[in-house]
Amino acid sequence: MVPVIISFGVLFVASSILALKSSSSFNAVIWFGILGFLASAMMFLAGAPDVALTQVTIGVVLVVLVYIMAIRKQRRVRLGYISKQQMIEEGEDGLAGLEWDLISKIDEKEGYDVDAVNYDNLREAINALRSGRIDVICGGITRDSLESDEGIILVPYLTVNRYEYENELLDFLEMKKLMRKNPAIRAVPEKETEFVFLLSETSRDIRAFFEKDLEILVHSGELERLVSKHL
Amino acid sequence: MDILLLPTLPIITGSIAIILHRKKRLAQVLFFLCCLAVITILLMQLNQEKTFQIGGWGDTGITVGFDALNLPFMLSSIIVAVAVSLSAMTRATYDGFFYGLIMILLGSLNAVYISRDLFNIYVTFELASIVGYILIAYGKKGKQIWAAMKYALLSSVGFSVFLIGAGLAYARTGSFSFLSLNEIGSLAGALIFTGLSVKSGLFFVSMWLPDVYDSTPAEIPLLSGIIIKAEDYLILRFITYDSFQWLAPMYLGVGAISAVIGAVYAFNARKSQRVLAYHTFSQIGFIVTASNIHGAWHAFSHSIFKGLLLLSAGKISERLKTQDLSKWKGKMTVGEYIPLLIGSLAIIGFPLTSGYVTKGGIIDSVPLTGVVMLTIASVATVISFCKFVFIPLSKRKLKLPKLLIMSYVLLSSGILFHGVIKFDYYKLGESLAVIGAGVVLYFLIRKYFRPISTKPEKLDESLVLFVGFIAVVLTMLIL
Amino acid sequence: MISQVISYTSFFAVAIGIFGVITSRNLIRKIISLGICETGTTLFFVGVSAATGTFAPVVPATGMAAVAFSDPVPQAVIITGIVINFSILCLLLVFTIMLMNRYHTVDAKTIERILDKEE
Amino acid sequence: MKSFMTFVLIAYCFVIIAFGAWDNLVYRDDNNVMEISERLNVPNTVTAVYLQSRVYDTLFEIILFTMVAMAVALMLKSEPVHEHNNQTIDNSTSVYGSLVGVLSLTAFCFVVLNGHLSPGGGFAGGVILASGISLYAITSGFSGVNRQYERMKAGLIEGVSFVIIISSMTFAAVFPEVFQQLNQKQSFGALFSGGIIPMLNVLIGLKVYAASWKMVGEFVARRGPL
Repeated sequence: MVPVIISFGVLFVASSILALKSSSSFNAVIWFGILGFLASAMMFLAGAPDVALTQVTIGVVLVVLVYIMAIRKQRRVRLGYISKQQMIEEGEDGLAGLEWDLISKIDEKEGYDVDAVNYDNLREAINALRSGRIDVICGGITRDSLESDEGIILVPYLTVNRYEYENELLDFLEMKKLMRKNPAIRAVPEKETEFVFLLSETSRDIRAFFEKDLEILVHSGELERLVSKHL
Repeated sequence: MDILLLPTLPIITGSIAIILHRKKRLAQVLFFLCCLAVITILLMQLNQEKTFQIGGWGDTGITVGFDALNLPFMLSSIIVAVAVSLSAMTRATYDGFFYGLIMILLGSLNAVYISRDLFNIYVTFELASIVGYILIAYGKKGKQIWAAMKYALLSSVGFSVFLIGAGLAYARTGSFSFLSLNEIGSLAGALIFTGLSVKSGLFFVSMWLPDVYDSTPAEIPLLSGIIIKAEDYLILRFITYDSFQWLAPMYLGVGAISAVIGAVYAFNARKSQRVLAYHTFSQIGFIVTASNIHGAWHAFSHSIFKGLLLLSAGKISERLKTQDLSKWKGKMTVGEYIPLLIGSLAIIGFPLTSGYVTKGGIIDSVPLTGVVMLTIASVATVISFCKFVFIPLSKRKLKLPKLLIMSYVLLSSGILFHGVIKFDYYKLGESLAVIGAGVVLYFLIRKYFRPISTKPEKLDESLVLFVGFIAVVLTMLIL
Repeated sequence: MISQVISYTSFFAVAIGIFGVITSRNLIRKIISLGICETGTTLFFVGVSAATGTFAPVVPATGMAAVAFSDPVPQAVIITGIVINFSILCLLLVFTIMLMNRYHTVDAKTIERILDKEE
Repeated sequence: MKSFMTFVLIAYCFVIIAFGAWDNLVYRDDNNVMEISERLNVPNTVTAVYLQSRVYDTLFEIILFTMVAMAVALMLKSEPVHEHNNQTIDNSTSVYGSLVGVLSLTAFCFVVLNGHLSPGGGFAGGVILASGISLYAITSGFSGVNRQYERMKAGLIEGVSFVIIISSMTFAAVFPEVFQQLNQKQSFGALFSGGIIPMLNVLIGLKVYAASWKMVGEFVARRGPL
């Protein structure tokens, strides 16, 4: 009897540590349910069937039910975007593009709820960001296209070249468009730059998730696949 | 057996009021009838000591009792509840549910006071604090919800620690009854003390308190004030048992430090409700330092004068739409100033008020180190209440609602009545010296007042402080 | 022996739970950690009840005596405890939903920063 | 840094408590299982303690649970209701869901009626019924089940039963012998033995079912069905 209870106890402590360390809240709830179940098994073995029954029904079934209701959507991310081909644009069935795919991947992982708002130009969007009306801006923004980054957090996700053409600085996408129109142009890479997401100061909490999830996407090769699909 | 009516009567009437919460008038009538009945039963118990085993079950059952230590607490909670509901009737925002909640709060607090059983205290106190969370979040503003959330998280952690202590006590003695508290051992005593201390209103452990006071409407802090007193009652009750005797120096130290630090925070604060919240830390420090029947009567007088101060200051800040004391200059009318003045005089221990009587009793009954610390705290109290007293008034006349005046009169008459019948000459010089020193110091150093950082009041920091407090108490245990 | 094993397991759970309440930033995580802590206390009471034996305290009809029954009192009281914990959990989740509707986040630090700014 | 400090503090407290608790957790020989069982004529002593000797605790617990259920409804009343309430209902899952609902009703009857004979009781039974019914509701349309609940005037019945429960519990706490006269002649282990305990079990079961169903319903209405 004692070895059985010791092994249940070890599992119980392990699952409580896993509930703390798990990557998403949903997993944490599942681990919490498992933990409650192990606890109730120990209670049953120790001669407390009444407590075990109450623990299973209230502590596991009802709690997990209520949690899942409550955590379905934890955070509403308000996304401001500037339409840009291949990056993010209004398609036939909702938004499409590389950045939209990335953001929906991240939201899927963290259980965010996205509200998308269209802005005509970057200045308007940045004003909205600074006043706290939106949390994230995307739409093919490069690091150099910003005048100042005061009150804004930059999250880079892709390194590309910047080109110079007829005394104008162009990013990768604009260059590509030009080349399609006029294949004679020769692309001269001027320096390296990065595509970024812009996050507001007040939504610092989603930054860590963005960076972590992007890293996971890079490691799993998902990002490369998406890039080759869209660009 | 009649003492069982003290909790059950308000609870049953409160439940009826909650079920019929659409009928506001009925709830108010039920509330006053119930208060009348409870006061009658309470006055019938005067000068009696009794214990009663519910159902006669011995160790497996629950024992309730009543003695001299209960009376001040139960009396103060019912007076404050009546004052709160008188003031609440001037507003349209409170429905029948609110009065039902106050009745249940009153019943569960009475249950805590008469209970002589560790687990029964857990259940009834948890009921009282849940009513507290609901009342704090009643306005549904973001700040209030956050304050309620902080309070709920902290006190749930505290209750877990308390339950471990209660379980250890049961494991050793085979009973949850207070009769066995002499043999439960020092570890269980330490855990029970620290687990409940979250709600006691002492500095370092109850850092949720300032947020509750400054975010809620004028009536709610009074109610959270009487919930705090329930825990102070338990502190005073436990110290009489052997397993808690070794904690006596701890009580003295923590109480005195809390009295001084609370007052220092208070005279540096700018917002009226925050000043009063920090003074709650300070006055609870007085009560815990004494830890005897004088402390109990100070808890009684503190409930009432702090209630008067919170109610009047809250009403003024709601009318002027700011809690900043410097913006009250020249805007306060005489009718609003008088209750504030009476409350301030009572809290600084002016002769002929209840604060003078009970503070004198406390100073007489503590050892010398305690006396020094408490005198410093009293001077600091005078400094910070000079901020309230020396505010220029406006000439305007303002008509206050009749019910509000009634509630002011109820509380002030409690203060003055207590102060006049127990008046004694021999503390007079001391009290006036403290007040004089405080006023002089106020005019000397008021240029240097700066609000102190509120970082210890953040959720994580207050939890760390609580764990640190447990660690300190446990260190005392092994030394 | 069984009593000791269960009690010490529950101490671990309480310690891990309090650690989680302090260190996690997400409010939902904090509430889950509180749940771990409370499960620990429940288990501790069962451990206390097992100190007198590990037979379920249900007396069989044939009336056999002298079996080491576990103690019914801690079991009965901790059933109360489980229900109270569930009620508090519901209340905390309601608060979380309301905060989430107001500030669009469940991150404790962020909410505190927003509240500081409001003043 | 902060988390390391917290870790050290908690580990320190843990070590002291773990060493100090050792001499408390000793084997005790005395317990009063037989005594309680004989006095009340009930086999399951946990239920006996829960509903007779410590019924004063349970009274407060019921009030707490009911009040939290009402407070959840009150607090969430002003919060926005979930907009997209068009739930897709699959016929076969709906059939399975109703099966689970009926099974949970059976389990409820067994657990509650046998609460004083075998492990179980009002709380476990009520929650079993509530989770079964909410599973049924999730699979086959929440709004319909909710409407059914309102049509049955469940709110009024709930209120009346609540008052009955608390008053009979208070009475049972103070005069434990009165109710035992009711069915003293029943044999040990019979379904209707043990004074007021079976009746309280049934009432508590229904009450807990109503309260937890209300809470789950509120959460679903605010967050949308799965």
